[in-house]
Amino acid sequence: MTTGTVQFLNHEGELTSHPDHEAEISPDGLRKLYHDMAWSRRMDAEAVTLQRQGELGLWPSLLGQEAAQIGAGHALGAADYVFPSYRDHGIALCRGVDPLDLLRMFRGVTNGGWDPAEKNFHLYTLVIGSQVLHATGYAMGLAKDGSPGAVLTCFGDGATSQGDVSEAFNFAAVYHAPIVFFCQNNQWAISEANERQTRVPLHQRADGFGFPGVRVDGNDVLACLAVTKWALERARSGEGPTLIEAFTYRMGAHTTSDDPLRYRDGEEVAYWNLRDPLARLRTLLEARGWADGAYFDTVAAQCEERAVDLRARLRATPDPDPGDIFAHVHADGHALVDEERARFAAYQATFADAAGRGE
Amino acid sequence: MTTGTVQFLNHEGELTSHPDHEAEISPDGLRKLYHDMAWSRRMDAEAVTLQRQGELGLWPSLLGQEAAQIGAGHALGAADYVFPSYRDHGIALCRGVDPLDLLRMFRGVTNGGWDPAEKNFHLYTLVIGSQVLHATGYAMGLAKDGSPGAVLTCFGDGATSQGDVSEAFNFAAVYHAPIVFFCQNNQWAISEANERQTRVPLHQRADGFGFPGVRVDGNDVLACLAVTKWALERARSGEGPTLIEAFTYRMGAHTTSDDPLRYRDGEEVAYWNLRDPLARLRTLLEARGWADGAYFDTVAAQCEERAVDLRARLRATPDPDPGDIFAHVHADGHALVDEERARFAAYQATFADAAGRGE
Amino acid sequence: MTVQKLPMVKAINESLRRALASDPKVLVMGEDVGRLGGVFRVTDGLQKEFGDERVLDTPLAESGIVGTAIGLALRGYRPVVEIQFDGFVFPAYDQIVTQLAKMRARSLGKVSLPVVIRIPYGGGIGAVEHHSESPEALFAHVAGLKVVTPSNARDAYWMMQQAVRGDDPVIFFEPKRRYWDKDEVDPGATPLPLHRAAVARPGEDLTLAAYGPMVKVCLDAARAAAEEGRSLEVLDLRSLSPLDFDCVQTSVEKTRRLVTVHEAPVFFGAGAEIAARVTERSFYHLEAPVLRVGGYHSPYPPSRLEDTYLPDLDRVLDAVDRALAY
Amino acid sequence: MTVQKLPMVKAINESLRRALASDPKVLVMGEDVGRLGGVFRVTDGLQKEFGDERVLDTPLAESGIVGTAIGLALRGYRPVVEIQFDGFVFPAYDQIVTQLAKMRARSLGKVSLPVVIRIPYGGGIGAVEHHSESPEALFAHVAGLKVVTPSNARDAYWMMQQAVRGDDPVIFFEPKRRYWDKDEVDPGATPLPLHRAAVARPGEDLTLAAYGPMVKVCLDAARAAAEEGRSLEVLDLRSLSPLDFDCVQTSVEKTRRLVTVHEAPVFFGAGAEIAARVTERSFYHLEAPVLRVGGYHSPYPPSRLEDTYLPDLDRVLDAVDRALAY
Ligand SMILES: Cc1ncc(C[n+]2csc(CCOP(=O)(O)OP(=O)(O)O)c2C)c(N)n1
Ligand SMILES: Cc1ncc(C[n+]2csc(CCOP(=O)(O)OP(=O)(O)O)c2C)c(N)n1
Ligand SMILES: [Mg+2]
Ligand SMILES: [Mg+2]
Repeated sequence: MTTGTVQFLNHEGELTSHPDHEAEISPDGLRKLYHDMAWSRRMDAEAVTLQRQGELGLWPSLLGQEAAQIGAGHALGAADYVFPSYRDHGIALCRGVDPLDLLRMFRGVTNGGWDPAEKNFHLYTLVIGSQVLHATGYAMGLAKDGSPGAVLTCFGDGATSQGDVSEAFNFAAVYHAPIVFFCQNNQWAISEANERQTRVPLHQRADGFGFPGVRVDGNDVLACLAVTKWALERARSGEGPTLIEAFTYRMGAHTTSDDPLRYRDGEEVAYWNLRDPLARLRTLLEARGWADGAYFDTVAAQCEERAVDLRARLRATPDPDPGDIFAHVHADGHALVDEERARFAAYQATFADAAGRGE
Repeated sequence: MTTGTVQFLNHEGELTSHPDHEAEISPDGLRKLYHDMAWSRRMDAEAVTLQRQGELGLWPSLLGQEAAQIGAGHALGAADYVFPSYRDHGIALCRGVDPLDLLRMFRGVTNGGWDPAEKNFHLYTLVIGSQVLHATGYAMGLAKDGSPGAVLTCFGDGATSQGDVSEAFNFAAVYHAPIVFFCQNNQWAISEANERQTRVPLHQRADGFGFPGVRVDGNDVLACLAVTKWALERARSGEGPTLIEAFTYRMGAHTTSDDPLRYRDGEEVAYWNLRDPLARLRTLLEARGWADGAYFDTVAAQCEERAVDLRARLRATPDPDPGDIFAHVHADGHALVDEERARFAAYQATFADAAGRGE
Repeated sequence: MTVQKLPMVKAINESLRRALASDPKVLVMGEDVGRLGGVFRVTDGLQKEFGDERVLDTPLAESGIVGTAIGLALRGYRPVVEIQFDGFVFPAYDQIVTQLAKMRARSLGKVSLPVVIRIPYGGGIGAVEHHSESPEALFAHVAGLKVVTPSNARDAYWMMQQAVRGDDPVIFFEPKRRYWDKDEVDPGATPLPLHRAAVARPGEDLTLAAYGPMVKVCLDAARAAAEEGRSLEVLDLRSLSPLDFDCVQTSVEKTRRLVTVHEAPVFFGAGAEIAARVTERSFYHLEAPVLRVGGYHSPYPPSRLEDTYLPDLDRVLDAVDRALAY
Repeated sequence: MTVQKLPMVKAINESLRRALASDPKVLVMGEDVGRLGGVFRVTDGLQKEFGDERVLDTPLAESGIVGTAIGLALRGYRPVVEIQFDGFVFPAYDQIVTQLAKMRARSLGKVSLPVVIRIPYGGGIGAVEHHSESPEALFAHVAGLKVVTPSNARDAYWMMQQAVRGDDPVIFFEPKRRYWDKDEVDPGATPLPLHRAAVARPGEDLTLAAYGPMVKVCLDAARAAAEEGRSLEVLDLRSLSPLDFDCVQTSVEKTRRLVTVHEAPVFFGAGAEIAARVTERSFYHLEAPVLRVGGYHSPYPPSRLEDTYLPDLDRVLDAVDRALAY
C-alpha cells in the first residue's frame, strides 16, 4: 500500500519525491504534458463559450482537472482501453478523439456517436457509475483473451456511492481483472461536498475489496502520470485492480447549467486557484529554463488556432437526420421499429406534399 | 479496530480470551444460551421435516448458525430493532416471534404477515441485500428520534456482493447511523463458496466505508453475544455503525430444495461438524458441572414438546382467504383493485351458484 | 401563503413547505435537494427553513435513497424523495418494485409505507440523454404503487399535498417542461380527489386523453381544431394508477372517438391500457378504434431530434383526422 | 445430439451446449450456473465441459452480472446471463434499460451488444415470494430490447440458438412451470424465425393469444371448448418485442374475436398492447372487444393462493363465453 498522497510537483512548482513511486522528468515530456493540459483547458473554455452562445445544450467543464486527466491519459498504452465518465475531455484528447465528437454529443446531435473501438475510448456514460461495470467486464475479457492491454475507467467522487461502483470493485477483485479505477475526487458532486458522500478518504474504499488504493495529488500531472502508469503496469502483469483517487478540484460549475455560488464559498475556490495544475507546471518549466515566454506564446497560439477551427467545425455541424431515431436501435431489425419508421416517413411526406402544393 | 477473530469458546469447549473484548460467563446465562440454541435447532429440524412431509413449500435451515443467531439475539435490548434476512429463525425466537409465523410464510400462507412493530422484528426479506438499506433508514430514524435503540440487520456472505449492501454501509457511515451489520458468513451462497464472492475477509469491507469491522467465531455463542453487545452499545452511544462478520458454517443444504452434494465435499462438512456450536457449549457446561445429563434431557424434552405443538398448530393452519389477494395492497384504496376484487367475487360466486345448482 | 400565480416548481415548493411545516414526520431527501434546492429549485429554501435533519442531501445512490426512505417510513417518517431526472430512477427500481410496492401486502396490511417519489420527467427541454424520458408505464404496471402526474401548477400543489398525506407509496411524475408555466394556486381551495381525472376542456366530437406535459399540447390542438369547427374534449388524466376510467368512459360515450397522447413510447404504454379498457367498456359506442399518439419505439433521441420524436399539435391533429375519418 | 424427446430444461441446456461448442465467444454467466448447474439445472454440466473461463459462477449481484456482461460484449464476447428468478432481475434493471438497451443507438450503430438474459419466470410452482413473477411488460416497453418466451421445449431449443446468434440484446423468458414438459427436439430442423408467432391450434370461432406458460392452458381450454362444439384458435406469440401482429391480425380477421391470456397483471400488460393494436388494425372485423385474462393488480400472492390468482382453464373459458356473447 502506498502511504500518503503521492505528489511530485507541489503547488509552488517545486519537485518533491515519494518513497513508493518515481516520476519521469524530462524537459520534452514536461512540455508535452503542459501542451496537452493547455489544449484541454482551451478546448474546454471554447466549449463553455459555445454553450453560452447556444451552440451546445450543455457542457461539463474539466477546469481544474487537467493534471489528473492528462497525467492518466499519458500513462495509457495503445492496447489499453478507457471507459470515461462525461467530464474526461482531457483523456479523450490524449486518446486522439476528435473534440468535435465530444461537442456534437453536448450539442444534442447524437447521444454518443463515435466508434469506441477506433481509439479504445468508450462513449461517455451519463448514468453515474454504470460504466465502471462495463469497464470491469471489458477487463475480464482482456484477461480471457490474454491481451497485453489493461482498462482505465474514470468516475467522480459522487459515483463511489453508487452500488454499481462497489459491485465493480468486487467483480474486479474476485476475477483479478486488469483494471485501474481512476476516481477524480474533485470534492463536489454537483452541490454535495465530499462529506455527504463518504466518511473516509475514497482511496480507502479499495481496502475493503482487497486491492490497493492510492491517493495522488490530482493537480500534479507528474504524480497522476506516474501512479497511473504503475497501476496500469500492475494490471497488465496480472496483479489485479488498483483504485487511484486523484485529489483535485472542480474549479468551475458542475455544468453550464449549474451555479456553484449557491453552495460553496469563494475562499475554497481561491484556495484551489492557488493550486492550479497548469500554473505549477509552468512555474517548474520556467524555473528550470525548460520553456520560456516564447514557448508558452506558441502553445497559446496553437490552442487558439485549434479552438477557432473547432468552433467553425461545430457551427458547420448539420442537424442529425430524423431517420437516426430508427436507424440504430437494433442490429438485426425489429418489425415494430420498421413499421414506425415507414409510418414516420409517410407522415413526414404529407408535410412535403403540403409544402409542394404551396399550402 | 479489533484484531483477529474474536473467540471465547473454542471448538473443544474450552474458554479462551481476547484482548479487545470480554465474555460474560454465568452458569445461568450459559444454560439460557444453550437452551435457546437447542430450541432453535429443534424448531429448525421440525421445519425441515414438515417440508419433507409437504406441509411447507420450502425451508432455509439455520443448522450450524445457532451460536451466531442466539448470540446476536441475546445481545439485543427491548428498544432495538432487527431487520433479518430469511434464515434468522434463531433471532426471531429470541425476539419472541412465534415460530408458527415463520412457518406460515414458508407454507405459502402469507408472504410475511407478522407485525414487525410488535416484536421489533421486521419481516423476512428474500431479495438479497434489500433489507440492509431498510435497516439503515430505520436507524437514521432512530437517531432523528433520539431513541435509545439501535438496529441490528442480518445478511449472508453472498449478500455483501450486492450494491445495496455497499450503499447501506455508506449511508450508515455518512449519517453515522446506530446500526450493527451482522453478516453471517456461512461460507456458502447456495453453491458458491466465499472466494467467488470476495477476495478478502468480509469484515474488512467496513474499513473502506469508515467504520470498524470485526470477525467473530460465529460458532461461539459467547463471542457472538459479546461482540454484538459491544457493537450495539457503540451504536446506541452515537459511535456509529459496526460490521460483524460471524464466521460460521451452513451445515445443511441452502434450502430444502438444494442438494449440497453437488458442490461441496464431505471433508469440509466433517471439519465443521467438529466445530458444532451446540456441542462445544455442552462440553463446557458439562466440564464445569454447570449442567448434567438430566438438564440436557429436560431441554430436549421441552423442545420436543414445543415441536410437537408447533407441528400441530401448523397442520391446523387454514389456507389463506382468497380475499387476501386484494385486501392489503393499499392503505387508502385503489379503484382498480376494488374493481377487480368485486369482479373476482362475482366470478367466484358463479362457481358457488353452479355448485348450488348441483352442476 | 395566499392565493398566488405560481410556476409549477414554486407550487410544488410551497406544497412541500406546507407539508414539512404541518407534519414533523415529513422529510425531503435526495441528491442536491438541500443546499442547492434541487437542480430545478423545487426544494429551494426548504433546508434553510427546516434544517438538514428534515431536508437531507443524500449520497449519490438512488437505491440507497429509496431503500433508506423505506426504513424511515417503517420508523414512522413520511419521506418525499427526489429522483433528479427520469432516467436515474432505475437504480432504485428494485427497491421500488420489490420492496416499496409490496411491503404492505407482504405484511397483510400491518405496515404502510407513505413514501412519495418525485420524478421530474419528460422531454422538450433540450437536455442530454436520460434527462427526457417518460417511464410511467413501468410503474403503473406494478401493483402496490400509485402513479400520478399533474399537468399544471395548481394540480401540482394539491396533488403533492394529497400524496404526502396518503399512506401509500406514490410515484409523483412532474412534467419538467411545464415547471415554469404559471397557474393560480389557492391554498384554501378544495381540491379534486387525487385519482380523479379532469375534463380540461369540454367538447363533443372526439376525446383527447392526456396527462402531464401533453395536456397543454392537447389543449392547443383542441383550440386549433375548434377553428376548423371541430369540438374536441380534452381529459387531463392526472392519475395513471389508479386511472379514472369512469371519466374516460363518460367522455367517450359522448364523443364516440378517443385519441390518447403521451410522450412515452406507444408500445406497451398508457395508451394501450386506456384503449383496451375503454374499448371493452364502451365497445358499442366507439365509432373508431382508439388511436394512440406517443413516442416511437426507440431510445429517446438526442435533443436536436426531440421535436421530431415528441408528439406535437400536428401529430395529435393527424390522429384526430384519422379517427374522425372512420 | 440427435432427435430426442427432451424436457425444456434439457432442451435449453443442449442449446447452450451447442452455442458454447460452436462459438468460442459465447459465455454463460450467473449465480450458481457453474458448479451447481443452476438451481433448475439448465446449465448442468456446462462448466465441467467448457471450463470456468466460459461458464462463470459470478458474485451475487445482478447489476454486476449484467454490467460486466455488457463490458464482455464490448470486448467481443457473447454472454448468456442467467437471472436466477424473475423477481431478482430488478437490481439489474438499470443496466438493462439505460445501458444494454440503448448503447447501440447511442453509438449510432457502431457498437452491438449480443447479450442474452435468461429469466425463469412465472408462477405455478408453489414457490416463495419473488419466485413467480411475470415482468415481461416491463421489458417489452423498453426500446432496444428484444423479448421472447418459448412455450415448449422445441421452441426453447431453437429460440435460444437464434437469440445467442443474433447481435441484439434479448430478454429470454423461460416459463419455469413448463421446464419439465417434454417435446421432440430435432437439432437438424429448420426453425421458425425468432420473432414469428405460431398457430398452436387452428380454430374458427375465437382466437386465444398467449405465450410462455399460458399456451398450454389455452390449448387445454381449446380442447375443452371443442367438446362443446366451439372451435378456438390458439396463438403462441413466442415473441413480445417485436410482436407478430400480422399473425394475430390474420387470425382475428378470421375468428373476429380475441382473448389474450397471460399471468402478468392485466393492467398495462401485454394484453393491453395486443388489444389496442389489433382493434386499430381490425376494427371492422371485431364482433366483440378484445377481452383480457391475466393476473390481478396485486403483488403475486403467497403460493397457497396462486391457483386462485393465476389464469386457468375456467377463467379462460369464462372470457371466451363473454366474448362469444357479444
Ligand atoms: C444515476 C444518476 N443519478 C444522478 C445523476 C445526476 N448527476 C449528474 S452528475 C452528478 C454528480 C456527479 O458527481 P461526481 O461523481 O463527483 O462527478 P463530477 O460531476 O464531480 O465529475 C449527478 C448527481 C446521474 N447522472 N446519474
Ligand atoms: C437479488 C437476489 N438474487 C438472487 C437470489 C437467489 N438466492 C437466494 S439465497 C441466495 C444465496 C444467498 O447467500 P448468502 O447471502 O450467503 O446467504 P445464505 O443463504 O448463505 O444465508 C441466492 C443467490 C435472491 N434471493 N435475491
Ligand atoms: Mg465530483
Ligand atoms: Mg452464505
